[in-house]
Amino acid sequence: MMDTLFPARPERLCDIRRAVAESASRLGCPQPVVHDVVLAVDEACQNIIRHAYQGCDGDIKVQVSRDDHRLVVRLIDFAPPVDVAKICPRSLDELRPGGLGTHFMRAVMDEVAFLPPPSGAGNMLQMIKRIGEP
Amino acid sequence: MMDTLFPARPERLCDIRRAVAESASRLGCPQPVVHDVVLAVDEACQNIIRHAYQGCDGDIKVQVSRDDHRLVVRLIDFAPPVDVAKICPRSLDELRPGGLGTHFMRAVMDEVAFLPPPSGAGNMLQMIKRIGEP
Amino acid sequence: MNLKTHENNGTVVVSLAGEIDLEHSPSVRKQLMELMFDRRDVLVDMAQVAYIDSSGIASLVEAYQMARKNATRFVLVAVSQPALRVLQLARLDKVFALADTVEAALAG
Amino acid sequence: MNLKTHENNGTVVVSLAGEIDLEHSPSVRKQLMELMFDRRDVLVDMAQVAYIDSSGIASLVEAYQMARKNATRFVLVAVSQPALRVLQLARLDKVFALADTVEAALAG
Ligand SMILES: Nc1ncnc2c1ncn2[C@@H]1O[C@H](COP(=O)(O)OP(=O)(O)O)[C@@H](O)[C@H]1O
Ligand SMILES: Nc1ncnc2c1ncn2[C@@H]1O[C@H](COP(=O)(O)OP(=O)(O)O)[C@@H](O)[C@H]1O
Repeated sequence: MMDTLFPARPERLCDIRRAVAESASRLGCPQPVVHDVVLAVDEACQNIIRHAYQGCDGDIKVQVSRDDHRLVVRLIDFAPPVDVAKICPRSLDELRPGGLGTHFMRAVMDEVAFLPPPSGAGNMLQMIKRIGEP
Repeated sequence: MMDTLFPARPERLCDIRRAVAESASRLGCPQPVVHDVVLAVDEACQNIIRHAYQGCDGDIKVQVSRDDHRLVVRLIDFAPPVDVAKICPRSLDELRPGGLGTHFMRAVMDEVAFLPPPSGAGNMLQMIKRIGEP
Repeated sequence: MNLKTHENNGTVVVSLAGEIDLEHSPSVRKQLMELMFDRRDVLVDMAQVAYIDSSGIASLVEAYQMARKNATRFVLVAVSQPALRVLQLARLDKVFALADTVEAALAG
Repeated sequence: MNLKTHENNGTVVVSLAGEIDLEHSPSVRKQLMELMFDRRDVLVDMAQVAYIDSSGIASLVEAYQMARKNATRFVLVAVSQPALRVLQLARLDKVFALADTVEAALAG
């Protein structure tokens, strides 16, 4: 179980990756899955930094837990509510520098969804990865 | 004439406003015009911080000069080139928290346009305000 | 930027002062939204606002929308000249409830 | 993150190492783009890349596009396993020119 608040800044992403990798390993994820989960969390946090907080100070609460055969990651921010309709990965056929983050998240995780955030928060993204027996 | 590089960070906007106000005054702008120009520059710099650099480190070069009866402001960034087609102010009839910055810029300045940036730069926004005789 | 609050007969008076720009508007937003979550009636005293930009206005719009949803009061009071100019540019002077003084807003 | 360059017969070899994430990709992008502006042929040695995310990939795509426009070379060399995984997720392993070794890329 991990539940930690991080400043939403590019130079803190490495701390987030370390902490999530450790937590996912401890919760029984095999190593290749740990790498994928870390990538998904990094991409989701990047989007919070770049699109939700847009360069302003803020925090990201990172929660990692295990629910039976599922690793459950929740990212909670305190930015203005996101217009979920605007979030769409670009087609991979179109070659341009951006637009890969949400694609990566959906490619490596089994479920990616915004849920109603806890009161006082701005957004909550939940990502689930099915893993084997504990 | 002003030509200064600032870090693209929210907490440096006040320095940019001070410097632009001083420069515009020295170049002969009447005080209410100075206020409007400062607002337009602040909004343009905000957009560079929020949308062009998206929370990553970077610089903004702020140039203020006078060309006859025109105050000319240029903002140069080193971010990836912006898709100008995506920049549109929201309708003022629609009430939502964002989408006012480009509207303010166009409302207070006489011309607002992206020009081809100097080599090595990412984007150059030029804003012009007509002012009286020097 | 400076933000102070005090209570007056169950209404929260938020006094904003200084420059409400991209550096400070997230904290203004946060404090206003907390009051909105608590469903408080709020007056924002803007007499001492020397500067406000679109990010500051966005915080006010968000709080205003929340107040409307909750049917609580959200009134801008004694709006300074520079802030009024920006509200007018956004044509929000016709949208927000405005009052000249805290007393008038409390009475009204 | 660590970026070193050396020249080999007129071609610039950029050696990337470590973690190319949102903190570091702007500087990778800047250095690659400077080489592109100078219309240099560039090999990017990615053997020591322990991690790369979409922001790092975006810098490579931007440089690749610029190289195509200028008809200069832009080749990814000895791509590490974690970086290859991410290129594959983006289906860019079919887009970029890839080479196993710097020698092979220089010969090719
Ligand atoms: N947390 C978020 N808040 C607001 N908008 C977001 C968020 N995440 C993604 N978006 C929107 O979805 C788009 C696609 O995101 P992504 O695939 O990560 O690519 P990129 O961030 O490179 O554009 C973004 O450009 C942005 O408009
Ligand atoms: N410098 C910029 N670079 C990239 N996109 C920009 C830039 N300026 C504005 N935009 C785009 O134009 C939209 C409208 O900008 P604006 O009117 O300032 O409102 P807001 O920034 O609150 O959305 C932004 O949401 C953004 O998508």
